[in-house]
Amino acid sequence: MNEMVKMVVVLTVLSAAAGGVLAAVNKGTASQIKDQQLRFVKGPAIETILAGSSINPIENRFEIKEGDAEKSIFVGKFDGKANTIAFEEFGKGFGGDIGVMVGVNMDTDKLVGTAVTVHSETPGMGARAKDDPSFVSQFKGLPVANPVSVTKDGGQITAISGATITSRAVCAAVDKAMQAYQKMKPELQQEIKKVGK
Amino acid sequence: MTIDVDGESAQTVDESFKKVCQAPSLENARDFLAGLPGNPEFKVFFDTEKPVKAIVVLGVDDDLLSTTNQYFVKNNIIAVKTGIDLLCKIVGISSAILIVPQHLEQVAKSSGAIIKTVDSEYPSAQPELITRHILETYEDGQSKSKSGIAFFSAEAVCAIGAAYNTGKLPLEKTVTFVSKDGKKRLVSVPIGTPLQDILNEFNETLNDGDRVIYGGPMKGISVFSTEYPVQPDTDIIIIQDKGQITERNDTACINCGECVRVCPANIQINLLIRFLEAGQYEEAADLYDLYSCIECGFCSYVCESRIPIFQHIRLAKHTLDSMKAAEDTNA
Amino acid sequence: MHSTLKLTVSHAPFWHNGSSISSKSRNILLASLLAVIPGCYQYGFPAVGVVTMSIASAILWELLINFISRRPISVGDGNAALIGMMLAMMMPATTPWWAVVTGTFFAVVIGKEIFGGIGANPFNPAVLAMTILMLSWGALFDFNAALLNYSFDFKAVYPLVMSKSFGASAAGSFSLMNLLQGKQIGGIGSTCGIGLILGGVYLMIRGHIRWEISISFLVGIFAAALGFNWLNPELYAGPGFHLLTGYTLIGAFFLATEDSSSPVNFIPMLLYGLFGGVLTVMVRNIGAHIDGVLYAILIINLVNPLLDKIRPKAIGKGV
Amino acid sequence: MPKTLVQEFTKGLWQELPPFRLVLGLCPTLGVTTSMENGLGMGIATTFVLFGSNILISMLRSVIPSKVRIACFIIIIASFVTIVELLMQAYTYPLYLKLGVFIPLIVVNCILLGRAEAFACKNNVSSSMADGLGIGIGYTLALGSLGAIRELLGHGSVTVWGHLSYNLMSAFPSYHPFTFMVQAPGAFICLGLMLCLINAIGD
Repeated sequence: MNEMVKMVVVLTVLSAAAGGVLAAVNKGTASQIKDQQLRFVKGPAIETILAGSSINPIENRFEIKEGDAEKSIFVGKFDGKANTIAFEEFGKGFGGDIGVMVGVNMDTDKLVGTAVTVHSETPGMGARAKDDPSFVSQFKGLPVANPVSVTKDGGQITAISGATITSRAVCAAVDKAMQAYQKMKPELQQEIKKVGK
Repeated sequence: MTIDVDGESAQTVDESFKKVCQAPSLENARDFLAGLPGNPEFKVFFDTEKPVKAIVVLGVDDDLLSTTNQYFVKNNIIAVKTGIDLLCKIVGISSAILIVPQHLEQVAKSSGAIIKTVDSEYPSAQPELITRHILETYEDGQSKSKSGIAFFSAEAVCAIGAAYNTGKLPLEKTVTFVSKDGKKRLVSVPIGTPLQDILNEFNETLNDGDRVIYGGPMKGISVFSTEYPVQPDTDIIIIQDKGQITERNDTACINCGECVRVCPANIQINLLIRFLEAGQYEEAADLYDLYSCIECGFCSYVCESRIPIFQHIRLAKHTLDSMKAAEDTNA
Repeated sequence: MHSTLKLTVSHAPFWHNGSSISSKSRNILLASLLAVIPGCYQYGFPAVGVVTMSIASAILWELLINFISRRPISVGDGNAALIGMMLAMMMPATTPWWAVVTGTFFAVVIGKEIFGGIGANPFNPAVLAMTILMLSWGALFDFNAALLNYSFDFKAVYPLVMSKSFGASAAGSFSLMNLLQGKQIGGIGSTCGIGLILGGVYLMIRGHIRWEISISFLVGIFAAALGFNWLNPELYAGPGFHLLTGYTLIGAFFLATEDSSSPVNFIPMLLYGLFGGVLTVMVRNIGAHIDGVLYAILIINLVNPLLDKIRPKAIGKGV
Repeated sequence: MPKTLVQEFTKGLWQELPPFRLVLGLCPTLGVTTSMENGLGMGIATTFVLFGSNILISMLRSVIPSKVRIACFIIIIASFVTIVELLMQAYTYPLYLKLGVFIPLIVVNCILLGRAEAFACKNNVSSSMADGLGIGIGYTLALGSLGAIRELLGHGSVTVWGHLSYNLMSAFPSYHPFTFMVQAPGAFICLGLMLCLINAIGD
């Protein structure tokens, strides 16, 4: 009986202590981890879109509530004006969600660039959406007011050969981003002023 | 042809045997007749656990080149009949089964026994295969002595008949002698004759490195001295020149599968041999059918790696048997 | 006199049918020459170089490993030379020397000796080595690129690439007669259909390879190709094309029949070959790789121990 | 015969070199050693966990009831692994991405439980510390060397944390990277050959 009690006590104390320590470590590293994730997962995409920004877009980011989800908005500053933002949207691809980072110039309401962040498409087929810049560069300069789609669906984007589903998914993500941008625009203008200072 | 070694009749008259001839019985057969030509075995009749259900007389020979038993069926079917009748009487079984090759079926019919024929191709005349294929009574992978069937060679049966009828113990063993040039001669020699006497008779000379085999080419044993005597079960003596001997070696099994395809007992020899080479005899017996082997020697004959498979199998059985015997005495 | 006579004492049986590993190796090497000589004629001196390099390095690797592991020298049985020959037969004539030497290292040392030498290898050593080489240096073993500098009086495109990329119509542009005569590009000893078939038939008659495996392998390819062709005649080439291209014939007669990695009983042998043939066509038609023979053989090698469980009951065991 | 602290430490470097001598912890050994950097990173992470868990288990060895000792060991090891995982995410994110699932799998690495069961729960804190450190460093070196060989043969060059690289192609310009070595079957063959070599050298 005595041993039984000891077992229970030791295990409980040990588990509680472990839980406590882990919680502390988790709390202590949370912001750093978030930072790292943004830098290494979304960083490359943001850098291609907001290349030449005079401020670091990852450090100069803010969060906006859109519907239920909270969105991270990355801000780029060009020619002394913080007028370009980038944020991520998702589309349903062949092998799961495809993350697309979309950059918008707030002055002209035109896309400044798009880049794929995460995907699980077939290597050599759908994966070219990320590896081959000629596909995503088609989005550059399109106005946010017009919806985008692949030529097969009567749109203006030439799909990656052999990867129509992936191409559609990217288009859908960009489309979503455009709509979200239009919805969020007033809020964005509020927030971006703070960054511009 | 008869080789008369001592210059006088080799047949001796044993007074005490003469007495029991009046009343032939299993007991006196066991006591007096064990060393007859053809090596009759009477022990099986005294095994209380496995009563003998049938007597099988082999008018066939269990090794290549050997013709002793066929010779008796062909030339002396009367003596075979006499022997069978007598044997049946003392054992108390109504009739025996006589196994002959197909070409002797007509001759054998006059013996009055139940005739069964076997293929003349080796190794179908092995007692184990006869029990399985001809008599269809094979049981539990046991050896022939435990299956309730008593085997006698045709020669032994003739000798038994002759012994009781004449009161003399026959000692003349019929042997096929194969000389170096491959010539086969059927000779009759007294049991116990040393090899040298036979060699002298045929003007055969031996050199260093030659091989003398007692028994057939597949199952016999090679002897080390010319003094080696003729045994009751020596059906054949083969002299091989040094140059005719195939070398054996211990390269690994290459899994060609020839042995598996020739094995009359369906043993997976390619798997079995790996255990035997490693000395894992118990696994070999439990998992890879070691005791199904009927010891025909075919696997070694066809082995591409020239592994002495047959010898491995004999060694394994011998080792296991002696282990079992040791356990029994300890227990 | 009697006492000094030394007789040979040994154990039964005292006869042997005369077969041996070295005679088997010799015969298979001889049969393979029927395909290798036309190949050498077609590709000239580099092909001879690859063949000799491959055989020589295979023997040297075996010698080296015999020496390192302090075991008796086993090159005399001809198995190393045979492995070298098989490997060379699959290679294009332009294979560089270091790739050949690496190949024979993987075949002899990793494929065979590490498992305990002859008879212990779970895979066909030559196939294993060739697969490793192809995985590592795809460009060297892409026959179209490798044999670019040759000019032939026939279409110098690897037939399987054509059928893979352009479907059955492209495959139809190869005449079966040409393919059979070896008028196609490919490995040194794997293109000449007539030579391979003659060699295979010779070996089957002599009993050095098992006809059950070879024939069922070919039947498997034929049946599977026929099935695919029936399903979609525009996409999938017919059985004749599959039988005469790539490594099919060398696979059926020389690779799948390797003793140590193939079954020994009748039904398993048939299943083994059949499975290999069907897999080959499946890899070619719906897989990512151009030729499926090597992968199919590796897979059936793996399945072999399982197949060998199908066996007749030994006498005296059960019913 | 009690061993000195130095002996406890050095035994992990040769006599009980984890993947080769103890033949433990082979899953990460085969999985992550596609490059020297990955191997070393995994080794260091394991060393940290091993060091920490050995100390803690040794400290608590009189408290832990023997019936639930495995559960207690697992709690301790798992906590350290989670800490390492979080720290790696926070400070060496690219390495964390490359090692991926193998970091949480440190929990089931036999070396950790093996050392806890065979050593830490029977010895005092200082020798457990030396043992954990020695075994860990041995593991790191083994993984690093295996990774280095595979990377060198498979890529033709070795890169560690962006610099300190050796390029085989500069010495042998015609060397063609042997990509098989960085693929999964290459790991088995390379590990097998190294085991062979280490056994040949012996003690």
